[in-house]
Amino acid sequence: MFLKDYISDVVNGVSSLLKGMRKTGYYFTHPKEIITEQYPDNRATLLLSERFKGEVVMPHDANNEHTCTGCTACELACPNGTIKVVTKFEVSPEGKKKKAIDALVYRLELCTMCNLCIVACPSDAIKMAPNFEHSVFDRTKLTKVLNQPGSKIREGIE
Amino acid sequence: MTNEEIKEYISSIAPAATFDETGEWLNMIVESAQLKPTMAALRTGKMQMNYLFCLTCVDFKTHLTMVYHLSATTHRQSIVIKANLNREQAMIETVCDIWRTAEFLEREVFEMFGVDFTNHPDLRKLILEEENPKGFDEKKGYWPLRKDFEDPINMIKL
Amino acid sequence: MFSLEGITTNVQDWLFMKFNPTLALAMECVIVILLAISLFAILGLVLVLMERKVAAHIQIRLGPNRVGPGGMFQTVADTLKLIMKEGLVPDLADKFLFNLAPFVVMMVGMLLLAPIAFAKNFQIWDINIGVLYISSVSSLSVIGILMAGWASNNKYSLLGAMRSGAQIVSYELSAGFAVLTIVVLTGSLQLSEIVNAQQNGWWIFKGHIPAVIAFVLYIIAVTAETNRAPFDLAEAESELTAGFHTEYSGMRFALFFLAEYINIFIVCAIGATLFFGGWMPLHIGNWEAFNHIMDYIPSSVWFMGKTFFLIFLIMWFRWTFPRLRVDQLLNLEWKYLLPISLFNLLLVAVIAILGWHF
Amino acid sequence: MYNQTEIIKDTSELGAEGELVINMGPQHPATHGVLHLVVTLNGETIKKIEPHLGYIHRSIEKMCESLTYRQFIYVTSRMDYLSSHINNLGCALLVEKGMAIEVPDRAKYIRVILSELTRIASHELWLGAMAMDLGAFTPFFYAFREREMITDIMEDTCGARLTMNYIVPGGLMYDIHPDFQKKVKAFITQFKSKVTEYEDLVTNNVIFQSRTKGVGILSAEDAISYGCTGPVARASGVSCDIRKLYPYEVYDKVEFDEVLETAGDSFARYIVRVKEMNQSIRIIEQLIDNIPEGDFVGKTKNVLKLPKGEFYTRVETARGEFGVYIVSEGGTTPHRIKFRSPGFSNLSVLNHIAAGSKIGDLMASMGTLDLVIPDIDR
Repeated sequence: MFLKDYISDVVNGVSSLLKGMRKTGYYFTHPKEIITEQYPDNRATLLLSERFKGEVVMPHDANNEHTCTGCTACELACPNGTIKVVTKFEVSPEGKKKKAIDALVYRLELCTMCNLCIVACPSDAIKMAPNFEHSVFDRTKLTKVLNQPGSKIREGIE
Repeated sequence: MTNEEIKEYISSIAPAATFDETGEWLNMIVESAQLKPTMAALRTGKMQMNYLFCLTCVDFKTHLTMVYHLSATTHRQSIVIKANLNREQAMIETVCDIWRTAEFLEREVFEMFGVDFTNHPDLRKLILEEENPKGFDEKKGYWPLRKDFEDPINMIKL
Repeated sequence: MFSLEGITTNVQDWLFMKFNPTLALAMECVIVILLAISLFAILGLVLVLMERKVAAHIQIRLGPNRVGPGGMFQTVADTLKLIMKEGLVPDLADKFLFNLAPFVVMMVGMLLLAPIAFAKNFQIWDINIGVLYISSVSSLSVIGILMAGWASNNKYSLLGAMRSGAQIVSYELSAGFAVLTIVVLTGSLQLSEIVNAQQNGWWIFKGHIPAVIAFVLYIIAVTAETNRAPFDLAEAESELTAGFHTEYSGMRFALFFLAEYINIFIVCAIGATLFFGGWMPLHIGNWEAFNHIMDYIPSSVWFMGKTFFLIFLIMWFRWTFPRLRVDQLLNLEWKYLLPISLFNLLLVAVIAILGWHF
Repeated sequence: MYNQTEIIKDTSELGAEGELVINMGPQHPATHGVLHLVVTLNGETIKKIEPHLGYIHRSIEKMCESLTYRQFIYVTSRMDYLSSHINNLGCALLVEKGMAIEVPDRAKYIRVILSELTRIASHELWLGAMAMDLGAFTPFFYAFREREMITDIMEDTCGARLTMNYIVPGGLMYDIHPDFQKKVKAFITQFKSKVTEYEDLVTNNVIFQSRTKGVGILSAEDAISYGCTGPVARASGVSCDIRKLYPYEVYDKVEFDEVLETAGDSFARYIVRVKEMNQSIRIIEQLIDNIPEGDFVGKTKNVLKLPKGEFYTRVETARGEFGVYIVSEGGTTPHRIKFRSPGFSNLSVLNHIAAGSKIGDLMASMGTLDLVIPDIDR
């Protein structure tokens, strides 16, 4: 009886090991199963989801106009103080004073990509862009001004 | 078991206990000196509260409150036990001989709130460093989760 | 036909013709040492790359493919990096033993090369107790590992070394018994005779089931002896970080690393010699044409092919199985492998006496 | 050359009974993350394990006291990063309960599907890492292949692969990706065809079984007393699945089994998690075709203020019962917030189950507790 158990132990053990080896052997002989992405080489074909939260950007149209009114909703919504809105008063040709942004300072090194600023924005002035290659050698480069120089607010946006 | 029965039962153990039924579960406030016998009775008596699922402390600026969330795996009734503590000399008896999980939870409360658990087998800091940071006022105590805790280096106010 | 045998004879003849016998012998020694060292270097490079490629393909990865075509020069780059790295010695380490240990381990590998027949009549030293020599020298490697573990003055290293000591000493037994089965079948301890005895068929085919069992036992035991997964308890990455070579860095680490692969090569070479006929080509019964074609493949290719097949097998084990626990490891040896190998030896003795083998 | 005195001086520090104290971590291959265990050994046998925590302590509870009820949800992704979606869900549920916010059915369904996908992803990662702890490197890559499909689904819909922050009080941040259902179904097919691989490679492997069976045994009483939850407690036969006991969202509408084992050893904990993945697939299959049309977010006020009082919610994360306890003074920020993290209680049991076993067993015990260090340190 003891001998029978002993032999069945050995046989079962060895067969379970062979099953595992069959599985790894299968993958060894089937190079088609390889899932490696050759990252820096496949930049051209690398597809990120359009929703991927990489960094906050401010879209500008062809006339270098954006839709940010400088309402600071994003600044208030941000949990880490990533966004700082610097406003100025523009004088329109009619002589009316109007609030506008001077600079929308965005500090990428503090950002946690939580998307709360984008949800808070009433005029869809900022959005998340699917970029992920953010590494720089100088930390100050991570502090960005989102509105392009010379840009102004699009007509009709309040 | 209805709330009334529980109240009746608890009143028989701790006559000084007061009840509060506004929340989701039955809340009960006991004297800090009465806590240990009450807890022991809840664990062993007809309640059989064998599962301590949350143990924490709340700083109400005037006093500290120990909060114990108890439940039972048999009848699944949850109750909340509270005990008010003096801020200057926060002391309460340990419950870690009743529920083993309290050992770590009490160590956490000890370092975060400065509550001294008497008869605790191994009351040391668990998460923070053994020694308080340099230049810190030793008399005030280094208890980060208290409301008057100030740390000009690591805490940034937005 | 290209033959290593011809080259060695020519070189020897030329040396003895030009110089007096003593000088010629000394020069032969130098040549052999240089060849052995260069073999070590090449084997290290090839085997490390092979391991990484095998692992990668089993793990549905590509493996190194950036340095050189298909990553061929990856290990060269790694070696350069290791040479340039600072070799740290811990403050409280036993400096002498710490520096000595990697060399002891390497030395064992070098000594073991001596009796291996790489091709027909291409052997450094055809000693008449070859098998005995191999099993006695190979057990020396445990000294180097113990030395490293003790001298590092690191608790992980010490634990790893102690594990390794227990492991190698016990697995020596079943490796020895597995080798003995072939010795019983052949009736000689000399490796060249063992190879010659397999002219009309390899022992794994000729020796019936006992030879197959002996082969399986041998592979398991040598996997343990070379500290390879699933028996890599001496290193046990997830338990002891790196076991006995935790404190080693730079070139000293590289020597340990190299020694591991050299040891694999040697045990597989011996395995191929004993069970698969060494450099003997595959001959099947009376198929004259087939046998003739097989003879055309150089004997060194046969030897290397068999050895690398066994090396692949050991690598396959490593990337499939979990690691054993230290007491289970000893259980496996003393409760399973040793009784089976003893029984197997008995069986082989009966077969050999009755002449049942082919 | 041979400096004898130095070495003897060192061994004399080990203690009279030949005890050996080794520091496992904070950088150690088996303590995934920065867990620091001070292990007292006697030879290969473990005498005592003492965890030293705090290497990744960020005082999230203190941070949350200065964040509003919309903002504090994202921080909880950084606690148990492997089930970040479920953590977010727990916090959102508390705010919704406290303020009586109606959540549309569509949001509920999607939340549950994503929760279960998160659970599978977490268990897949655990399976690979656990096999790696025991010395088998290859299952790690096979498990990650399937997990990668889930993270791709998450990336499409939530915009992030790990720290999703897809939930807002009242529903979801935005609607699911149009391809969501198709991709989830593709994942289910792939998962079902590949799950046998784990059986061949890990579950039925004789070495794996001998490494885990009878190792790190935790009795049901001890599991309750130590506050263990999740697969750890369920492997000891303690019924503690919050999804069954206190159903939230649409868990009362779907059929699934609470996986219970009785052995309480490492192998039982392994089996519970593997079976749980199948149950999660079952839940997703029931919901994926029935996501109702409608809004994905309910109507909420602009500024959220929790009424004065105390609130507690619990959800079942991949590691066990995650509780959120908030004391509110009626303002826009919580007065005190406490996260009852499952990993903290599960860690406290480590000394109990691993003392007396071998070093190799510690890896099996610790691996099957499935510790996530940021969840423990908070």
